[in-house]
Amino acid sequence: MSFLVLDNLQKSFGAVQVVKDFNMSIDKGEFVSFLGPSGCGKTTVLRMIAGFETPTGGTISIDGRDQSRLKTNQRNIGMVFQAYALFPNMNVFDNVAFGLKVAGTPKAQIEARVKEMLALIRLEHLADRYPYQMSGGQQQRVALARALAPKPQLLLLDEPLSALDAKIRISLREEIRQIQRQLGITTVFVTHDQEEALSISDRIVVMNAGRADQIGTPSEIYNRPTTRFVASFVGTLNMIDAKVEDPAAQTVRIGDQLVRLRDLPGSHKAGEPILLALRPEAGSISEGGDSALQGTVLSSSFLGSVVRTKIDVGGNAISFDMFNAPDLRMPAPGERVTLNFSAQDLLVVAD
Amino acid sequence: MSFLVLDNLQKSFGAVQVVKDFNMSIDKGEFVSFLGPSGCGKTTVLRMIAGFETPTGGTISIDGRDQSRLKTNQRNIGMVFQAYALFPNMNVFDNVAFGLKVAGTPKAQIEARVKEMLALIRLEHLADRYPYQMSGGQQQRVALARALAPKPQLLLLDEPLSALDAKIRISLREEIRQIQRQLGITTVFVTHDQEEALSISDRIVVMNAGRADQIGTPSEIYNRPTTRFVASFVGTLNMIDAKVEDPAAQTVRIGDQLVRLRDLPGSHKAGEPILLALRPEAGSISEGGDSALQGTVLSSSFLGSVVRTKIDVGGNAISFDMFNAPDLRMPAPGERVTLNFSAQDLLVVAD
Amino acid sequence: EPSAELIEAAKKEGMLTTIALPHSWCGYGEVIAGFKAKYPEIQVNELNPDAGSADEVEAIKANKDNKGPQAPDVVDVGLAFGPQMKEEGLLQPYKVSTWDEIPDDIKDAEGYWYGDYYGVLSFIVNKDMVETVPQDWADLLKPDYAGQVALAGDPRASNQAILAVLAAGLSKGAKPGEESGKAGLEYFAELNKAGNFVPVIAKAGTIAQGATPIAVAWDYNALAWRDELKENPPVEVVVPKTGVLAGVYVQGISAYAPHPNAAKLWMEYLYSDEGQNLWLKGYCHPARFNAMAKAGKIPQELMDALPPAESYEAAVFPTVEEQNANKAAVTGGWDSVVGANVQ
Amino acid sequence: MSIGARIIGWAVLIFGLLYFFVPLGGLFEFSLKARRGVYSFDAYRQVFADPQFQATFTYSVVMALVTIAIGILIVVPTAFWVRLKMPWARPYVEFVTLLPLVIPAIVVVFGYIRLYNTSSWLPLTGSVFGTNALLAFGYTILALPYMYRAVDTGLRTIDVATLTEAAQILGAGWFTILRRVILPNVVPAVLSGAFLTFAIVIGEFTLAALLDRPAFGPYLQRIGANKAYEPFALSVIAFAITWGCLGLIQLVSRFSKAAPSRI
Amino acid sequence: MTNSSPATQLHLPLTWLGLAPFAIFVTLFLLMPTMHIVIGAFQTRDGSFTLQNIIDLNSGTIPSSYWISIKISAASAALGSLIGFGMAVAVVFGAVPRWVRSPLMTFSGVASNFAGVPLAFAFLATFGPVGLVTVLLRQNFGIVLQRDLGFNILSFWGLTVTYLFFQIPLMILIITPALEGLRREWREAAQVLGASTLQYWRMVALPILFPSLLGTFALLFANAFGAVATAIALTGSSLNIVPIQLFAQIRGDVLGNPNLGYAMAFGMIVVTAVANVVYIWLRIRAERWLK
Ligand SMILES: Nc1ncnc2c1ncn2[C@@H]1O[C@H](COP(=O)(O)OP(=O)(O)OP(=O)(O)O)[C@@H](O)[C@H]1O
Ligand SMILES: Nc1ncnc2c1ncn2[C@@H]1O[C@H](COP(=O)(O)OP(=O)(O)OP(=O)(O)O)[C@@H](O)[C@H]1O
Ligand SMILES: NCCCCNCCCN
Ligand SMILES: [Mg+2]
Ligand SMILES: [Mg+2]
Repeated sequence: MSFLVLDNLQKSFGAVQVVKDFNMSIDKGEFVSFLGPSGCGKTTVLRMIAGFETPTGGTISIDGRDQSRLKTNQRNIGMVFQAYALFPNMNVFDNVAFGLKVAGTPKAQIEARVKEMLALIRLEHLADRYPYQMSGGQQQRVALARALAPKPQLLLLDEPLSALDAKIRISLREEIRQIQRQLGITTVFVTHDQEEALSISDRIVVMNAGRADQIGTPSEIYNRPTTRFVASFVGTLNMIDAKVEDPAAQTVRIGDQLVRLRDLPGSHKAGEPILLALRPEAGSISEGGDSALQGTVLSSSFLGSVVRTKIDVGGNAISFDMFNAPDLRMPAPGERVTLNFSAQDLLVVAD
Repeated sequence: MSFLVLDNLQKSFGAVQVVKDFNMSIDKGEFVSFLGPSGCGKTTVLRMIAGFETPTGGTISIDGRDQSRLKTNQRNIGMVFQAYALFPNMNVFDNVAFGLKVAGTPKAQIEARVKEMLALIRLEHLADRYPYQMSGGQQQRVALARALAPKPQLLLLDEPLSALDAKIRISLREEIRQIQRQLGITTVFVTHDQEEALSISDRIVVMNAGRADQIGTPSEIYNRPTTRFVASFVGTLNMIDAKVEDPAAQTVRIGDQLVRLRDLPGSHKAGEPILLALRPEAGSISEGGDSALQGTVLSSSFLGSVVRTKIDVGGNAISFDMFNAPDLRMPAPGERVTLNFSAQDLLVVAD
Repeated sequence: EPSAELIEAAKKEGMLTTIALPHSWCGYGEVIAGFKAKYPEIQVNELNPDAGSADEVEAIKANKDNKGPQAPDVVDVGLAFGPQMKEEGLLQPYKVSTWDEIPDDIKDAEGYWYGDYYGVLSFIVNKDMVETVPQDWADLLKPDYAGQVALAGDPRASNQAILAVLAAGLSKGAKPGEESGKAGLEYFAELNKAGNFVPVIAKAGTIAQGATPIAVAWDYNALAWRDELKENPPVEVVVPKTGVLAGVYVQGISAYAPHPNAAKLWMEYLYSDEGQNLWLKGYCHPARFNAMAKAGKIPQELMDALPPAESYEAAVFPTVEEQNANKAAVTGGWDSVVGANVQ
Repeated sequence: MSIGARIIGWAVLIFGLLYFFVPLGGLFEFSLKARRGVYSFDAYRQVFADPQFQATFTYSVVMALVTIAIGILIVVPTAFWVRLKMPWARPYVEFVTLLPLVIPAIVVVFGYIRLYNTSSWLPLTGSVFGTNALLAFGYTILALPYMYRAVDTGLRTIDVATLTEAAQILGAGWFTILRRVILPNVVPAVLSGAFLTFAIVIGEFTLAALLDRPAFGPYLQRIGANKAYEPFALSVIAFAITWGCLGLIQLVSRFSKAAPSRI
Repeated sequence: MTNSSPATQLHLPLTWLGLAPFAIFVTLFLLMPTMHIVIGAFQTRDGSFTLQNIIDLNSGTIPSSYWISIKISAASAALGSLIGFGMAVAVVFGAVPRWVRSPLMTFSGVASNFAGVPLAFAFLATFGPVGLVTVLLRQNFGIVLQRDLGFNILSFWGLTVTYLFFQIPLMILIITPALEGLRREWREAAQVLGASTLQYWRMVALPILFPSLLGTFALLFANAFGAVATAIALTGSSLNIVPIQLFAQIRGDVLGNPNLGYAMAFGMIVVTAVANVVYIWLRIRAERWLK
C-alpha cells in the first residue's frame, strides 16, 4: 500500500508555476530520490511535504491521512538539510534531544534514545561537542540522528551531501542508505547528482521544470530513458542525427553509413530525419558488438579510469569511453577508427 | 631548453615550512599542472613565481634570467585567480586593456589588442559590461583575456575553474587548453581536481606537503604512481594486504589465494607482508586477464555508466568497475564471484 | 502660618513644580530644602534651573494644555516680566499672609505678582586670569580684557543680562528705559568689536575654568559663587562705580498651575520669616527686609554678611515701565546691534 | 611595505592618537585641580557625595536598563520575522531603523512634546510615569539603529530560515523557536546592542533636558556651568562608563567568535 | 501558524502581523512626531497652510546659523574623513604593526560615541583659556593660542576641532570594512599586469572606494549637524548654530513661535536627510562592488 501519496500537486510563486501536476506514490520503507537540475522544483516539493510551503493545488497524504490541515510541527516528519542546520548553541546531545524535549518526553527516555541514535551514527564519543567543533560530515550525521530521534514516519533529505567533499560524500551516502534499510524508514532524498541518485535509490523521480518526467528504478532511468530530457540529464549521452533509410529493414543512415536498429518504434517514412542516442560506454574500438561506424578522431582525453575519445561520424560528434589501461594507446586526432557497438544500445529518442 | 626553472625552492611562514626543496623545469610552450590536496603549497609556489612571496631559499629563473631581484610588476607574467579578481570599477574592455594602459601602449594599439583578446574568448559583444553583470564563467574568460593581453612570457592559473559549476568547468578547461595551444604560451595551472589535471596537462606535478612527489605525464602519474600518496590521491585505488609466498616465483598470498605478480621489485623474504594496488577498472568478472581471485560480493552500486562492485577477498575489500549495459546483471551481495585481471595491473606499492 | 486647609490641599496635590531656580541663586538651595523639610509630603519638581525669565514665560505658555511634570506652578521672574505675564493671562492672583509688609511699588495691587528680593549688578573677576581688576564699565573696554567679559545670561531671554545692558547704558549717562537700552547695546557692540565680549553664559564654573574670567552678575550670585569657589581660583566681586543698578525679581503663580495649592503654600513659605531669612542668607535683600529689620527679626550675622550698604546708596531702581522699555529695546536689538556669534 | 609608507603610516597614526589622548589627558588633569596648587581627587569626592549625582545617575541607569529591555522586545522578534518571512522588506525596515540617524533627536522630542501633552489622545507627558515611559521610548528610538543593526548582523551569522524550519519540523512552536533557538544564538549581538544603548542613554542630554527628566546628561551639563572642577571629574566618569561599555562589546564579540553562546 | 491553511489570502496579513509591534512603535514614537513637525512647518498657528514659516527661516539670525552649522559640519566631515582614512589605510594595509588594529578599532568605537557634554569639557580642559595645552604653550613657548594663533575654542575652528574628536573615529569605523573589501587579488592582479602601487591606487583602489568615501563624508556631515550637546556645553546656548537655536526655541525662548520652530526642525531634517540619502545611495553603489 502506498505510504506517501502526492496527488496532482501544484505550486505557484506569484505567476510562476514551479511545480506542475506532480503525481507519485511511495511505499512504506522505500527510498526514493528526486533527481533534477537546479531550479526544477525538487526542494519545493519536499518543502510542501514538510509543510513549509502550502500547495497551490493537489493533496499530500501520509499513511492515508491528508496533511493539508496539519502544521509542520504536527506532521511527525524528520528532515535533514543541506547546510546541516544544527542548532549552534547546543551540543550534539542537546541537538539530538531537541525534538524529544519539545515533545515533553521524560528525561530518562530522552537520554536512552539519544544514546541509541548516537550509537547509530557512531558518534557516541562526541556527545559534548558543539557543531562548530565538528567536521561537515560529522555534523551531517548528527543532523541525521536529530531527525531520526523522534521516530518520524517519514524522512526527508534535501541534498544532504552536497556541502561535503567527494570522499565523505560517498561514504556518508552509503551510511545513510544502510541506516535507512536498518530502520526501514520511508525516505525521500533530493539530489542533483545523478551518480548519487543512481547508487542509493530504490526508485528515482527525474524532475524537469516542475514535472516528474520519469519515475523508475535506477537501471530503468539510466538504460531506458523515456524523454530526451531524462536521456540527456542522466549520463552523458551522444545524440546522433540520422535519416530513416528503410523502415521495413529498420536501417538508418548516419552520414553516409548505414546502421540497422534493433527496434524502430512507430511508423517512419524513408528519408525522415530521426534522433538516435548512444551512451559513451556502449561504444568501443576494440572488437565486439554487432554494429560499427567509421569515424575520424577529433580528440582524446585522459580522465583517469576512463579515456574519452570524440570522433566525427558524418558531422555528428560521438564520444565513447574506454577503461584506462597502462598499455592503452589513446587514439590520436585525425586517425580513422571503427566504433563497434551493439545495435540494442542505439536508441531512438522520442523528441 | 627549459624555460621556467625552479631550483631547490623553499618557503617558510614563520616556523612552518610550507614548500620544501621544490625542483622542476618547464619547457617553453608546455602546460604543467600542480595537483595536490588543499594546503600542500601549490598556491605558495605559484605566488613565488609571480613575485608575491619571496622564497626562503632556492631560485626561480625564467628564460635563463634569475627573477629574485625583479618585482612582480617587472616580471611580465600573466595570472588568473580563482575568484576572477576583475577590477569591479572597470568594464570588460578596460579590464582587458589595463595591463597595456599601465605599460603606456598607444591607444589604437590597445584597442586592437583588446579586440583580438575578446575575440579569442568569444566575448566581443560584452565589451561594455561590468563584472557584476556577468556570470562566473564569463568573468573568468575575461580574466584570462586580461592576463594574456600584455603578451606575458608565462601564464599562471590558480584554480581558475573551482568557483564554477561542473558543466562550465569542463567546457572552460577545454577552451583554456585550446587557447594555450594556439598561443603556445608556457602555462602553470594549479588544481586539486585530478580529472582536471589529467585531462588538460602536458605534465603534472603531484604535490604533497610542500614537496613534488612525482612529475610526469598524466598517464605516467595515473598508471605508474611512484608513491603511495600519488597512488591514493590520483584515481580510486584498491589497496590489498598480501604476504610474499615465494620471492623467486614472484607469488604472493592474498587471504588463502595465490597470485603471481608480473614484477616483484626489491628483495623480499617469504612471509613478508606486502602492499599491492589494483585499479577498479583493471578488474572484471567477465573472462579475460591472466590472473584471478575468488571473492564474496559485499555490495554493488549503480553509478551510471559504471557499476561498482565491492567484493571481499580474504579480508580485503576490493572494488571493481564494469561498464553499465542494459542487460548487465549486477552481482548480488553474498554471491561468490571470480575477479579476473591482468597480472601487470597488480602493482607493488612502495610504502 | 498658612491655613490648615491650604496645607491639606497642597499635601493632596503632593507636588510643586518650580522652574529656573539655581541652588546658588539667592539661597534657593536652602529655601527648597527648608520647604521640603517642612512639608515632606510635597515633592519638589525642579525644572531647568538655567532658564531665564523669558524661558519661564514660555514654559507656562507651552504647557497651557499640559498638566504634567513639565508645567511650572510658580515662577520667579524679573520685574518687567510680571506685568507682561499678567496681561497675557499667564498668572493667577494670590496674596500671602504677609502681603502688607511687601512694599507697594514692587507688587501688583491685585496680587498677580509681587516683588521678592533684589541686589545690584556687579563684576565678578577671576584673579588668576585678570591682573588688574576692572572697577567700572568703561574699564571693560580696555584691550587687557580681550576675550574675557561675559554676561550671566542670554540678553534675549534673561532678565539678569537685559538689566546688565541697562546698567551699561546708565554708565554712559543714559536715562533708564529705551534710551538706556540703546546705549547699553551700543556699549556691548563696542565691547564685542573690541573682542572683549565672550558669548558664553557665565556661571561659577565658566569663571573658574577661564571661559569667562569677568562676568556681570547680581552681587548675590557673585558672592555665592565666590563662596563656592573657595579661593580656587580667587575671585573678586566689584560693584561698578557708575551705572549701579538694582534689580527686583517678582514671584507669581501660573494661571495653569497643575498644583495651585502647593504653589500658594510655597508662596507662604517664601514670604514667611524663615523664607525671607534664607534669601537673605543668599546675599540678597528680601522684600520684607525693611519691615523685618525694624521688627528685629533678622539675625545679626546675616546682616553682617551682606555687601556694604554704600553699594546700594547709589543704586538706581528703574520702574516697571522703564524696565519694559529697556527690555524691548534690548531683546529686539541684540542680534542686529551686537550680534555676538562664533567667528 | 616601503620605508616611506611606514613612516607616513606611523606619522598619521601618532597624530591621530595624540588627537585622541591629549584632550583626555587634559580632561583628567583638570579634574584633579580642585585643590589649589596640588592634584587631588577632591572633585571626585564631591561628585560622589552629591545626592543629585547619585539620583540622576541611578535614574539614567534604570532608564538604560528599561530601554534595553524595550529594545530587545521590539527588535529581536522583528529582525527575526523580517529575515524569516519578509526578506524583501528588510531594506525598508532597515531604512526605518536608520531614520533616527537622519532625524535629529531634538526634532523627535519636539514632536513628542507637541503630540503627547495632556490634551492629546495619548497624554504621556501628563504624569511622571508617562513622561518616563516617553523618555524610554525616545531612547529606544535613538538606540534603534544600533540595536537593529547589531541584532540583524547577529542573525546573519546563523541561517535563520533553516534553523527555524529544523526546529519546526522537530515539533517546536514559535515561542520555543525564539527562546531556545534564535535568542541564544544572537546573545552576543544583543549584548553589544545593549552596551551601546547603555552608553547612549547614560550620557544623553537632549531628550532628557527637553522632557525635564532628572537624568545624568542634563545634570552633567548643568553642573558643567555651575561648578568649576566637578564637571571634569564627571566627564572622566562618563568617559570611563562609555569606555567600559564599548570595551565589553569588544570582549563579548571576541568571546563569541571563540565559543557559542549558552544560556 | 501561517502555513496550515491552504487559503492564501490569509497568508499575507498574518505575515504582516509579525511586523505590527515594530510598526506601531516606530509610527508612534518616530514617524508621527516627525510628521507633526514637518506638517507644522507648513501651518500657521491656527492650522491653515502657509509657506510663511519656511520663508521666515530666511530672517534674523536663522540663515547665518544654518550657514555656520553647515560650515562646521562640512569642515569637520572633510577633515575627519581625510585623517580617518589615512589612519585606516595605515592600519589595514600594514604600514603599522597588526596588533595596533584591534585596540584602535575598540578605541574608535568608544571615541565615536564620545560626543556630548563630556567631550566639550575635554576640549575646554585642553584648549580652553586655562586648558592643559593652552597653559603649556603659554608657559613654555610664550605662545598665546588666541592672540598669536587666532585659535579660540568657541570659534568655527574650535568647534570643528572638537567635533573631529568623534568624526575621525567614526570615519575609521566605517571606512575600515570598505578598505578590507578591497580584495588582495585586485592589488595582485594590478601588480602582475605591471602596475605600480601608485597606478593601482589611482586606477583601481580609489575609484572603488570613491562611493564609500563620499558616502561616509555625508554621514559624518549629518552626524555633526545634529550634535547639540557638545555645543551647548561649550557655550551655554548662546551660540547661533541651528541645533542650539532650535533647542532654545523648544525650551521656550524669545522666538515664541512654535511653527517657526517646526520650520527650523524641518530644515534640519532636510539637511541631514539629504546627507543621508547621499550616503545610502552611495553605499548601495559601493556594495555592488564589494559583494
Ligand atoms: N519562495 C519562492 N518565491 C519565488 N520563487 C521561488 C521560491 N522558492 C523557489 N522558487 C523558485 O521555484 C523554482 C524551484 O525551486 P526549488 O528550490 O524547488 O528548486 P530545486 O530543484 O530544489 O533547485 P536546487 O537544485 O537549486 O536546490 C526555482 O525557479 C526558484 O527560483
Ligand atoms: N601568508 C601565510 N602565512 C602563514 N601560512 C601560510 C600563508 N600562506 C599560506 N600558508 C600556509 O601554507 C600552506 C600552503 O598553503 P597554499 O595556499 O600554498 O596551499 P594550496 O596548496 O594552494 O591549498 P588550496 O588547494 O587550499 O588552495 C598552508 O598550510 C597554509 O596555511
Ligand atoms: N529665578 C530667577 C530668574 C531666573 C534665573 N535663571 C538663572 C539663569 C541664568 N541666566
Ligand atoms: Mg533545492
Ligand atoms: Mg591554493
